[in-house]
Order: sequence, then structure tokens, then C-alpha cells
Amino acid sequence: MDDARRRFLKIAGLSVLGLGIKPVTDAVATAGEVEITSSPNALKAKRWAMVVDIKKCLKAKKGCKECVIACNTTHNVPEFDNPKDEVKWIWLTSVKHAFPDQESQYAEGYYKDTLQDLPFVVLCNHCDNPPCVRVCPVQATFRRADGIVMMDYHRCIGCRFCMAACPFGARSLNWRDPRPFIKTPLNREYPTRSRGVVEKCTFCDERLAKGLQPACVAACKDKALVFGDVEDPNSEVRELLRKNPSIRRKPQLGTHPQVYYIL
Amino acid sequence: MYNSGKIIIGIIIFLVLATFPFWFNRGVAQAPPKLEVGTQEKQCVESTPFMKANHMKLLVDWRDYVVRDGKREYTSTTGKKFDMSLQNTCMKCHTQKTKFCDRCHDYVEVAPTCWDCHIAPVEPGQAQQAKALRSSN
Amino acid sequence: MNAWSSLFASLFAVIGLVIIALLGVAPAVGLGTLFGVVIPYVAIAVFVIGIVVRILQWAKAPVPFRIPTTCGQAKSLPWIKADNLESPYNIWGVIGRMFLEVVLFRSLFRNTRAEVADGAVVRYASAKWLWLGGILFHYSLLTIVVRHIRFFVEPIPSFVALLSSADGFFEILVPTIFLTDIAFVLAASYLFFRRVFIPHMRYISLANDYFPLFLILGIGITGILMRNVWKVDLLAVKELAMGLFSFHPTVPPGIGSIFFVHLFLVSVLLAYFPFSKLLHAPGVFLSPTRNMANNNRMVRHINPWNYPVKVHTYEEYENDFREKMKEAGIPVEKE
Amino acid sequence: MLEKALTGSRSYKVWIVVLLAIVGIGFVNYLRQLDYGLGITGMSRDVSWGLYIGQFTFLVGVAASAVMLVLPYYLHNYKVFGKITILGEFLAVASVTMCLSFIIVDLGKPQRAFNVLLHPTPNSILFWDMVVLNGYLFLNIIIGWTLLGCERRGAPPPKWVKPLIYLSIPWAVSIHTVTAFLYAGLPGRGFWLTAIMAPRFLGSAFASGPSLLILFCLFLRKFTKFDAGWEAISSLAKIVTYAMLVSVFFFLCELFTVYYSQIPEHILHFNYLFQGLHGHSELTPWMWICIVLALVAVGLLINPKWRNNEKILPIACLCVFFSLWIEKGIALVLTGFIPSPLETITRYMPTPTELAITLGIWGLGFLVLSVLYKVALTVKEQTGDSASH
Amino acid sequence: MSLEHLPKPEELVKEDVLTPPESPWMDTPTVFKPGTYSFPTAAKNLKYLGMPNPREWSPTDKDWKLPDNWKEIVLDGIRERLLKYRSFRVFMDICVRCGACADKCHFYIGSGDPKNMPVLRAELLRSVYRKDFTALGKIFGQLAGARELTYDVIKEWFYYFYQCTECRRCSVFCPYGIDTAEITMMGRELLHLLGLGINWAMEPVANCYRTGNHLGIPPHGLIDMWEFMVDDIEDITGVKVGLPVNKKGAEILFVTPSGDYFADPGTYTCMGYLMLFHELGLDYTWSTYASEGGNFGLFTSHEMIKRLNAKIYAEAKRLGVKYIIGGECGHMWRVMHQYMDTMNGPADFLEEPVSPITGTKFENCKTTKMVHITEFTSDLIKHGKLKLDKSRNDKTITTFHDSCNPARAAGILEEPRYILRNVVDNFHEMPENTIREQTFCCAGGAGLGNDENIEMRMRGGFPRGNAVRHVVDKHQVNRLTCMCAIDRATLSALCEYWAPDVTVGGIHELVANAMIMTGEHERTVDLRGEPLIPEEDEDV
Repeated sequence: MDDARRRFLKIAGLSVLGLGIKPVTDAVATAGEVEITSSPNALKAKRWAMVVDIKKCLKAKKGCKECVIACNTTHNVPEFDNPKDEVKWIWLTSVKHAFPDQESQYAEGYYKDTLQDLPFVVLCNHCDNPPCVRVCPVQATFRRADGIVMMDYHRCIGCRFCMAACPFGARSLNWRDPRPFIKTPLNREYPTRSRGVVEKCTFCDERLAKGLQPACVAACKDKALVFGDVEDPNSEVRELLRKNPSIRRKPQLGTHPQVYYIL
Repeated sequence: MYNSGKIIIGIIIFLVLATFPFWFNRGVAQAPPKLEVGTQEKQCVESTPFMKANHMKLLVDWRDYVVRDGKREYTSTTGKKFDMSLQNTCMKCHTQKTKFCDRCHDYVEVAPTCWDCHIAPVEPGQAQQAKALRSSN
Repeated sequence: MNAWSSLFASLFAVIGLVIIALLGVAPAVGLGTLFGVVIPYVAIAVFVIGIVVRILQWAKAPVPFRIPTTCGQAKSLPWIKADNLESPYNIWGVIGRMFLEVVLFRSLFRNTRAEVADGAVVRYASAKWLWLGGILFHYSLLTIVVRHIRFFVEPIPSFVALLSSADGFFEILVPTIFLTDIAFVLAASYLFFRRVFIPHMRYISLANDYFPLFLILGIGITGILMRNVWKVDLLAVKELAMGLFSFHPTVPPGIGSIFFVHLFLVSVLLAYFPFSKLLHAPGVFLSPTRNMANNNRMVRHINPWNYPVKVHTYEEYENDFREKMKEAGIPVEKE
Repeated sequence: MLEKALTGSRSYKVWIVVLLAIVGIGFVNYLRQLDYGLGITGMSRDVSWGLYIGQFTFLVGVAASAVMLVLPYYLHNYKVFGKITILGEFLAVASVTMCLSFIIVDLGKPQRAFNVLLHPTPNSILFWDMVVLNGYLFLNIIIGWTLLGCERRGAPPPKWVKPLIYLSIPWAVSIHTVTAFLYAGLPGRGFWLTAIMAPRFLGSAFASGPSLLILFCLFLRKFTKFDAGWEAISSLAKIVTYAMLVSVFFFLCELFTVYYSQIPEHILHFNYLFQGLHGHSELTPWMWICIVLALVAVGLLINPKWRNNEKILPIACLCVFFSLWIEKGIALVLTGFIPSPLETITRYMPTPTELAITLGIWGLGFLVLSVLYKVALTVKEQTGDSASH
Repeated sequence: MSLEHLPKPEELVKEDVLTPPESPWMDTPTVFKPGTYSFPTAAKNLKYLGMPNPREWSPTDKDWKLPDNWKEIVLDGIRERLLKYRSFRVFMDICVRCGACADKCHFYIGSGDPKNMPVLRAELLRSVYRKDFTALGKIFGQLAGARELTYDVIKEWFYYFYQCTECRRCSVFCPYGIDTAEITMMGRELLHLLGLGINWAMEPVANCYRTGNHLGIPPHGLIDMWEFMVDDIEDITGVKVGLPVNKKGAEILFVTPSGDYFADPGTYTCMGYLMLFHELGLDYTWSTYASEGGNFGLFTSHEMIKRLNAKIYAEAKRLGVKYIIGGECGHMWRVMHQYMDTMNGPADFLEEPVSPITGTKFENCKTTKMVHITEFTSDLIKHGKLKLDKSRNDKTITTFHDSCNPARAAGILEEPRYILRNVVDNFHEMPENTIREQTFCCAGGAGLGNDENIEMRMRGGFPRGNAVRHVVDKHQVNRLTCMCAIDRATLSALCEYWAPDVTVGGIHELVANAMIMTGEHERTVDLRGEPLIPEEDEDV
């Protein structure tokens, strides 16, 4: 009995060696120690969140889209002429589409004058309870411990269930090869994507790892975008949320978006 | 011998097929390609024999650590630290993909999908190509 | 020898071969050249020459009679539909029949399984697993062999690359697992297990049925291990192979011993081929029941060694019975 | 038994060649899609599922045909269906084959299809859909093929088949339920967010599958030696009638909830469907055809005299089939995306490539079906089970 | 032995029959159980034919009185045949023991004796071939599946090579077309070198050699038999048919197996020929010298085939006919189709056959100049040259047994069916895996149709019997039609045992029953003298 079990374990061990995800590092580990760590200057948080202060974003009306350009440039996001093929990480849209459930029949004053035709910055909300993650059949999109809803482009099968599940339209499929459509200067530090995978904003996880703020945040000279740890009571985002009334997109869906808007 | 016509044709077909690699090579042993490492660095992330055989597995492991675990730093058996990045670590040393990666991959007919997304460094004489990559069609 | 001893004898033989190769190329022994150059050359020579010699041996014997197995309606009256593929009446029919046999395993496709039930009832169940297993096995093997051309020649022909990319279409693990690798191991295992678990198969199986199966499974498994687990330096491997095929043999250093095990098993298989049942490959082309037209009454077949035999001639016959014949009113030659 | 599919009459051979050609054309177009990406279809960022997933959804329903025969035959010993259960099972095999093919061609990265197995994800409904669809496919192949084989040689069915048959009954329910859950569980998609999505799927499935089966039975009765028997056909018609009524009823329930509550997130979709929205009304004519067909079908089926009329029944069945094809295959999936959760309206129009691939898969389904039916009918002809009782 | 001594059919073959025994086949001794083997050739027959080692002996004897150098004789015999027959050599080399043939053999299905699997039957010889003619066998012995040629091996060969009816069913399923009939024939030739043959095959050979037919009927005896038939025909139809014998200058020579001359139910078929040819006014002749279509030489050796077969062309030449028609027979047609022209041709003294009635050129018989009777008759029916009244066969519900040789060695499948469909209303096929090219043997062919071998015949006949029983249950079949004289003899016993109440008959019996002859009176009985309308049916 014992003997049989031991043999089974050995065989199981062998097959793990054959199929396991990390056999190499295991094998190396026997020869010498290998360590996998995150870099010491990486930014860390319990829960990342973003605050968009619309009052500081009024330049958008005059065509400011620094944040979008910064993101596209950083991540080699393609720009298609045909809206059908569009890929968007962070983009500007009207309040009507950003907050379709906000209705104001008799909108006047601030709402009408300022908000109605102001392009709103929208991006992935990095929901706390993300439906896209729930539906993904291969865990290609998943929620990190720090709240970032990540995309694993190596694993995505392009089924687009996440796109159907996302109530914010934050996800784009690469309907075709994106490379010829990258109109910003190519960032050689960051990959492009291949056709057939879904992509979206990742809160610049690669920049956070290096201790940098997300590209859009860094690019906004008016500080309309603020990024930080909402679990940290002393953080700038908490400060903003404390001082200003804020709304989130479609809170009634229970996804708990982590992008807050100060109107 | 009977039915010699058909049988000799058959034997010839067999011989042609069975000796295909002999006559296809015409007696020339194409030497394995010289890989141009592209750097003065003495040692890669791990030992050369290990990298030769296992670089693809290492890269896959790196990929998973980075994307899935958010861990980006690799301390190798030599104790040196590396940012786990194909574009930003590997290709910084091996700056000439065509003379390093491709030569060997072509020699043994391996077509990794890495380059569908990851961007190879611009190589001398390749500026034109790099431009083409970005220009819209 | 019973089935089990045949099985284990073969298994141990193959394990023995693996050990020989492992020991042979161990640094302490250092027979790299033997296992990397000499044995492969000998094996290839034995394979090629052996098969040619065997075919010539078969060719030396004539086909005295035309005795195809007819599996369909022969050509007769114009309004009866003749089946040129199952009972060929011309060369195209023969080619078609051989094509179906060699390429699609036509005869195995017919296979049935007899089931005897109590009360003396026999039924025939459709049984295409052997056909499927055979097809899978042989086509996977063919694909794998063709894929290996990438190690043998330079430049690599485009059909090899195309085949590899189709075979590796599904990106499973890194390096990608080839579908034919899986199919090959599954099919070969099926062919093995049916020998073990079907009682009458176990009964008829000989050591020389198990041995090639173990050998080929060993080749497949070492190949897969080499690709996906214990990696070897492919550059060096190709250098070795190219050296062999261009008559400039070298054994580059640093190739893992698993490669030599793989190569040694392949060499043994090649050398074993012309002496074994693996001859069914060339043999199927020479099988007189399949490669001849059923046109016996249309076209005369010549037997080169036809010789006169002693017969009872009519004359002798009439001599024996003349009187009685006359009595019965039967006309006779000599009154 | 497969060899029986390799011989046949001239018209059978022509039919097979035509199907192979359609499959071939579809395959070539699929290669083009593989090369270009899904952008070659009419799908877009907003309408991210289209004709493929629509067909998949509809065909999951057609696959139900089997259970509507297996259940009465095996659970209630309703002998009349004995002769045609195999037709239902093989129709299920063909439809599920189509379903799986539609999913594969809809994948952006089909090369990674096996990731679903390598990284099983129980919280994803799509993962479960993969499980139940493949399971249903294998169940029906194994059961159908085994029983047919036994019938051919006159042997009693092996003991292990019975449990599989019983298993296939709840399993059939599961494929519709799980497929409905694909849609019903998504926040922000008002059109799909309804608890009766799964019941609606079952209702329409039990109408569309059996109605197709009736059409096949009538076709075979007319053009081959196989006669299912009028009693079986008429019983099937009864099933179609009730299922269609239930289906219509469920749809009316939806309409009530939506139009009485008047919640924009839900009502906008229905408005788009029935009258168009902001000048977009691509689906409106389809939907009204769907409604008219459904009403005609119900009208024809509900009267036993018409239902049992050999001339009228096929018309009713065609109405049922096409009505539900529009409802599930076109309206259900597309309308879920129009308007988008951000209330933009994006037009969706399938491209020729997309249509060719879709047609290719239908061709594949009919090829599988024709081959399986050919085998089954030949066996039945030989065992003498093809003539009417 | 006779049928009464056998267990009941349900008890003869059990469910576990196909489970092989424990002991490996090489170590399993051969047991000569009464009822399962045929008696050896009588010395006089061997002597008459000039064949080696004539003596009296029995398989149950320990000493078979073989020549001292028996081993050398056998090995030389193998060597010679390896050089003469490519088939033999290739079949020895390429078998992979895939087992596809195993359960295709009627003897294996019925007896469960593993050595009756075609693959093992061939291994009996192949193992010896390996030992003495292949490198691996010489070196590795049993490991390579090789074994020494011993006295016991010879006994085993005798038992199992005379337990194969050379029906070639296995060859249909073999992926390489390995033909066990070929191997069995080689085996039998080798055994004959030692004087080991069976009398039921060799006595007909000797008879045929002397008298021209297997039964040894002298010419005047034949005349008596035929005249008896002519009288019967006159009683039944009122027509006196002609009886041309050894007629020089006739257009056609008719050759048929002699079994049909004297024994029921073959005689009815023979009467059928007489009536048909008479009705057509055919210019044909019977021959007393070539009075045998069958050729038991096929079950003996290639040389013996030729020695017996030579008479056909010789007689055709002597009589000056234009071409030959052959009657319903199985192995006869294997010889006529596959061997005759090669062995005794070219038949350039004959003309390409043309039907004098329809003008049809039998292009498929261009060189042999020999037409199969079903080809001839189906052509007549197709051209509407026969007046047929199917209803005269109404009480016959028939099925059709494809004889192995016309099916698998000639491909004559449709012609007999075409005729049957035109002469009977009730024709039902047996299950598909038991007809046409997959037809099952009567288990009495190749010289094994003798009574001492009855148990093995009934075991081997099990698949065929089972198929007949199937159509009896399903369609109330009462007649098994076949076109082979051996079938007509052996299937009668087989049906008696496996499917009682089924009679056996030939095609031309049914043709003659249905054929309306010029000047005939109203028929009340069929060729068997039985009422056309069964009495019990009149009550209904």
C-alpha cells in the first residue's frame, strides 16, 4: 500500500516535470539558488485606484488629450481609421456615454455648460469585482492582489467573453494585426500585441514596477488624474475623495469600479 | 528477376527517398551558423549550455512570473540580478536578432511566436524596415 | 515461450539497448563516435542495402499464377457494373486498389469482430479501431520522419516548415507539442495494449511483435523527452546529423546522452527493419493477391516455369473404354 | 459501419460532393480569416459577437432533438420513438459539431484553444459550456453508434449503455442551461439579464430540434425507404406545438416585464428590435418576420386537424424552425450588443467571408448528418427496420 | 461418423469458444480427435498417380512411416517453392500478426482452436521457415518466433492444413492480402512429398485422372445417368430433350462438375442445363473424357491441377468446338479462371465466345474462351430470350450462398443474383458480413467434405449455418441456392444440422422450373417431382 503510493508520487512528480509550468527554475534550483522577486523600488499598494478630477480636465474641451497620447505611445496602442477595428485603453468620450444612466432632462448651468460636451476621460475601471475576470475561461484576465485587473496576452484565446461582460466597454480585441497601425513613435521597451487577443489598460503595471506613475497620470500637466492606494488613508487619492463628492460609473452593477470621478 | 521494370522503379524510388538527406546536402555539411552574441558580456543570465538548451523555458517562466505574479527581478545562480524582460534585458545584449536568434532558429526550423508582439532592436541597415513596421499601410 | 515471456524479453531488450547507449556515451567510456557515427552509418547501410536485397530476393521468385483476391464484382457483361477497385480489370483499377490499400488501409477498414453468444449464435461487429490505430500510427510516423528533415538538410525545404507549422498549430506548452507526437504515442500504445488485452492477440503475439513496438515507443518517448523535458543543444545535434549525411561525420561536444539513446534506438530499428516483419512496408507492394488485375480470362498470364506434366490422354482413355463407349453409342475416334 | 456512408445512390454522392465543396469554400475562407484576423468579419469593438455565436446559440437548441426522443422512449417506454431515436441522436451529434466549430472559428486565437483544458476555470461559464458540449457530443456518438451497431448485428445492447442514456437526458438540459447562462449572467447587458433565459432556451430548443427532425422524417419518408411512422411524427408534432407555445409564452413574459417596468437598460434593446433606435433598424424586419412566422406556426400547430395533415405540418415546422432561427441565431446575440452598455449603436453586417465560413460550418454539419443518417438508414434497411410498422 | 453422434447445435459452440487456452501454441501437441480429421490416402491411389510414399497408415499411429530423409525432403521442398512462388516468400516475410484475419475463419469461429486462426495456420509453416531460412530465426530461435522442424510439426501440419478449406476469406481482411489458401496449398504440397494426403481428395484425383471424372464413372455409366435425367424431364414437362455427347463439330463444349450427374440435389441442376440448352436449340455437347469440371488437384498440388485440367482444352480441341461453357461449380471456377489458361493454354484453337442466341460477345473470356453458365444465362434473361414463369417457384423462399471461389477468386457476384431475381419472387439475402466477398465457406471444400471429418465440418459450418438460420427466422427461407457442386453436397448436411427444413439447390434448377418450354404440357410438379403448389397451401 505504502509502496504503491510512493511509486505513484514519484510518477506524478515525473509528469509534473514534463508538464509543469516552472520545471526549469526547479531544475536550476537544484544546481544553485535562483530568486524571483519584485524590484525594491516598485510602487506597492493594497488597492490601486484612480481619481479623475473633471474640474481640472476642462482643457479637454479644447482638444487636450495628453493622457491618451501618452498611453498610446507608451503601450504601442494602434489607431485604426475604421472604428470597427478600434483598440482603446484610455479615451475621451461624452458624458452621455461615460455615464449613460445619469439623466437630467432639465440640465442647465454647470451640467449643461461644462459637462454636457466635455470629453470625459474613461479607461478600465479595474473593478474590485470584475465581471470580465469572472467569465474568462482561461484566466487570461485576472485580478491582482493590488486590485489591478491584468491581461495575460500570452494566454488569451480571443473568445471575447470579457468584452461582453464588461459594462464599460473598456476592452478591445485586436481584430487584425495592430503593428501597421501604431501611429505614435514605437516604444521599443514595450511589446505590441498580436491579432486575436483582447487588450486593455493595466494601470501601467510595468511602470509601477519601476517606481513610476502610470503614463497618463504622469502626462497630465493639470493633475486631473491622480493615482494611488485607496486603502492607504494618507494617500493623495483618499485625500481627494475625502474632500470632494465623487461618483463612479454604473455603481448599481456592483462591480465596484476603482476609477472615481470628481465632477 | 521477374517484373524487373516495376521492381527496379520501385527500388529507385525507395533509394531516392531513403537517401534524400545525402543527395540533398550534396556532400556539404553546412556548418552550424556562427551566432553573433552582440555584446562583450562574458556570461548570459545562466550558463551558456543551459541557455542554449533551455532559453525558451526560461523565457516562459519569466513571462509567467512577470505577467501573473508581478515579480520582475531574477537573481540568477551566479547571484546577479536581472529584469525579467525579453525586450529590455535579453535584447539589450543580443542587439542583433537576425544574427543571433534567427540564425539558430532558422538552422533548426523553429518559428517562435515571441516576435509577433515583442519588438526586436533596430539593427544596422534595418532602419528602413523599422520604419516600415510603423508606417500605416 | 508464452506471451508474457515474449513481452518481457522484448521489454528488457529495449531497456538493455537504452542502458547500452547511456553507458556507451558516458564520459568515462566515451564511445561518442561509435554511437554518433559508426553505428548510425552501419544502421543506414544495413537498412538500405537490406531492404533492396530483400526486394530483389522477392523479385527473384516469379509470380506463376495470377491469383488476386476479388472483393467485388468482376468485369463481365457490359450491363453489370464492374468494381474496378475491388476486382480490378485494368491497370488503373490495380493502381487504385493499391492506392487504397497502401494509403488508406482499405482491407483493415473492412475489419469486423466475431462475437459468439450462447445458443450457438455468431454476430459480426464493426471493428474499425485497428484501422484507426494503424492509420494514426503510420501517418504520425510519416509526419514525424518528414519533420525530422529539418535536422538533416540545409537549407530546409519549405514543405518541411509548412508541415511543422501545421502539426504544431496548437500552441501547447513551450516548445509546442506536436499533435503527431501525441497521436503517435497514443496509437503505438493502442497497438501494444490490444496485443496484451485481447486474448487471441496475446496468444499469437511473438517477441518479434513486441520488440519493434517497444523500440518505436522508446524512440518516440525519448524524442518527446528531448524536446520537452531534457533539452539538448539542437545546433550540435544538427551539426552531427548534417555531418553524417554529408560524409563529414563529427560528434560535437555537449549533446545530452538522451540524444544518443534516441539515435541508438533509431539505428537499431533501421538495422532490424530488413530482417523483421517491418518488411510489410515494401512487401505490401509485392503482394500478388492485391497487385494483380482480375483479368484472367481476358489476358493470358504466363508461368515462366510451366513444365509439361504427365496426363491421361484421350487416346489412352478411349483405349481403356472403347468397347463400352461403342456399346453406349458414344462416337469414338478409332473404330 | 462507416463504410455504408461511402456507397450510395447518385443523388447521395452528388449531395456529398456539394457539401464537401461548401465545406472547402468555408475552409479556404477560414484560412483567410486566420491570416487576417477576426477583423475580416463584420464584428466590431461594440458588437463583439456576431453571426458565429448566434449560430452556435441556435444550434445548441437543435441539439435538443435527441432528448425529446430519448426521454419518452427510455423513461416512459414510448415505443413509437424507438425507430427514430437514432435520428435524434445523430442530429444532436451534427448540431453539437457545428456548435463547437462555430466557437472555434469565433476564437481570436484558435491556436490556444487547448488553454481551456490547460487552465480549467470553473468560475467561467464558457469553460462549463465546453465541458457540457463536448460531453453531449461524446454521449450521443457513443450511445447512437453503439446501439446502431447492436441493432445491425442483432445483439442486445451492452449493459453500460443504459446509464449513459439516462445521463444524456439531464445532460441535454444542461447544454441549454449552461449556454443560456453565458448570456444571462452578464451585468450591463440588459437584454440578456433575465432569469428566464434558460427556460426560454429550453422551450425554443424543444421546438426547433424536433421540428427539424419532423422535416427530416417527412423527407426520408418521401425520398427513401425509411418511414418513421405517422404516429411518431405526430407525437413529435405535439411536442413541437407545446414547446412552441411555451416559447412564445416565455417571450411574452419578457415583453411584459420590460415594457411594464420601462427600465431603459432593458427597453432600449426591445425598441431597437421592434421599431429601430435612432434610425438604426437593421433587425426590425427580421424580428417581425420572426413574429409572423411564430404566429403562423402556432396557428397551424394548435389545430390537430392541420397538425396531422401531411401537407401542412412541414409548413408549420418550417415556420417554427425559421422563426426560432431568427430569434436565437440573429436577434438574441446581436441585440444584446445594441445599444452597447455605453448606449452607442453600432451597425453589424456580416461580411462575405463571415457568411462563407458560416455556410461552410452548416455544410460541415449537414455532411456529418448526411453521413450518419446514411449509415443509420442503411443499417435499418438491412435489418428491416425501415418500413412502417 | 455421422450427424447423430454430434452434440446438439446449441451445445456444439459455446460463448467462450474464442478464448484461447493457456499453453503457448508451440507447446500444444496435436490431438487427432475422431470427427475432426480426414482419413489418409489409400496406397492404391498414390500408386496409380505415381506419387511418393504409398502405404497404409493412420494419423493416430505414432509412426507415420515417413521416409528416413523426411526432414531433408521438406526443407528442400520449401526451398524450391520459395524460389518458384513469390507469393509464398512474401507471405512468409511480411505478416505482422495484426490479428485481423483471426476471427474471419469459419473453422476458428466454430472450433475455437487457435491454430485455426489463419495467422497461426501460417505461423505453423512460417516458424519453420524462420528457423531454416532467415538470419534472425537462426540466431534467436524461439525469440524470433522460429522453431525446429520435428516429427510433431509434420503431424500438426497434416492436421491443420487439412483443416483449411482454402476459402480465402481471411485474405479479404488481411491488410497485405496474405492468402492462407496459398500457404495451405504449399503446406499440402510439402506433405504430399512425404505421401501425406487425404483419401477423400486423392481418390477423386485418381478417378478423374483415369475416367475423366471424380466419381470414376465410366463413359457408358455417364450415358445412363444422363438418359435417366432426360426421361425424368420428359415426365415432368412432356418435352424430350436432346443429349449430345462427344459430338464433334459442336459449337460449344459444356463442362460441369460430375457431382451433379448422380446425387441429389445436384441432378436437378444438371436437368436444368439439359432443359435450358434444349430450349435454346444450342449446338453443344457433353464430353465423357472431359466429364469433370471440378479439379481436386487444386487440393493436392499445382502439378496435379495441371494434370487433371489438361483434359478440358484437349477435349475442346479434339471435338473442334468454338468455345466452352462451364457449369455451376466453385473450385472448378477457381481453376478455370485463375489457372487453366496459364497452365494449359493458350487456347488459340478456340474462338472468342459469342452467344449464338443473343450475339453477345463475352469479352471477359477473350483468352480462356470459357464462359460461366451464369454469365451465359443472365445474358439470355437480359435480352428476354427466356420465357419465365416465376410463380412456378413460389413455394421456394430462397437465399443465396456465394461460393468462396466464384466470389473471392473470380468476382462473380451479380450474375447469379440477377438470374435469381428473375426466376423467383422470394429472394432474401443473408446478413451482409456473410455474403458476397465476405461469404462464409460450407466448411466442406478443399477435400474436407467427407463424413469422417463431420464434427469439424459442422463446426466450420457454424457461421454459414447461423446466417441461414437468421434468414429462416426472419423470412421463412426454405431454400439455400448456391452455384457449386460441393456446396450442394456439403450444405445439405450443414443445413440438416444447423438449419433444418432448408433444402439446397442450384440456380439452374430454379431457372428450369420457371422456364416455359416450347411444347411442354402443363407442369404440376417441379424438377424434384414435388407439387408446384404445396397441398397444405390449397386449404388457405
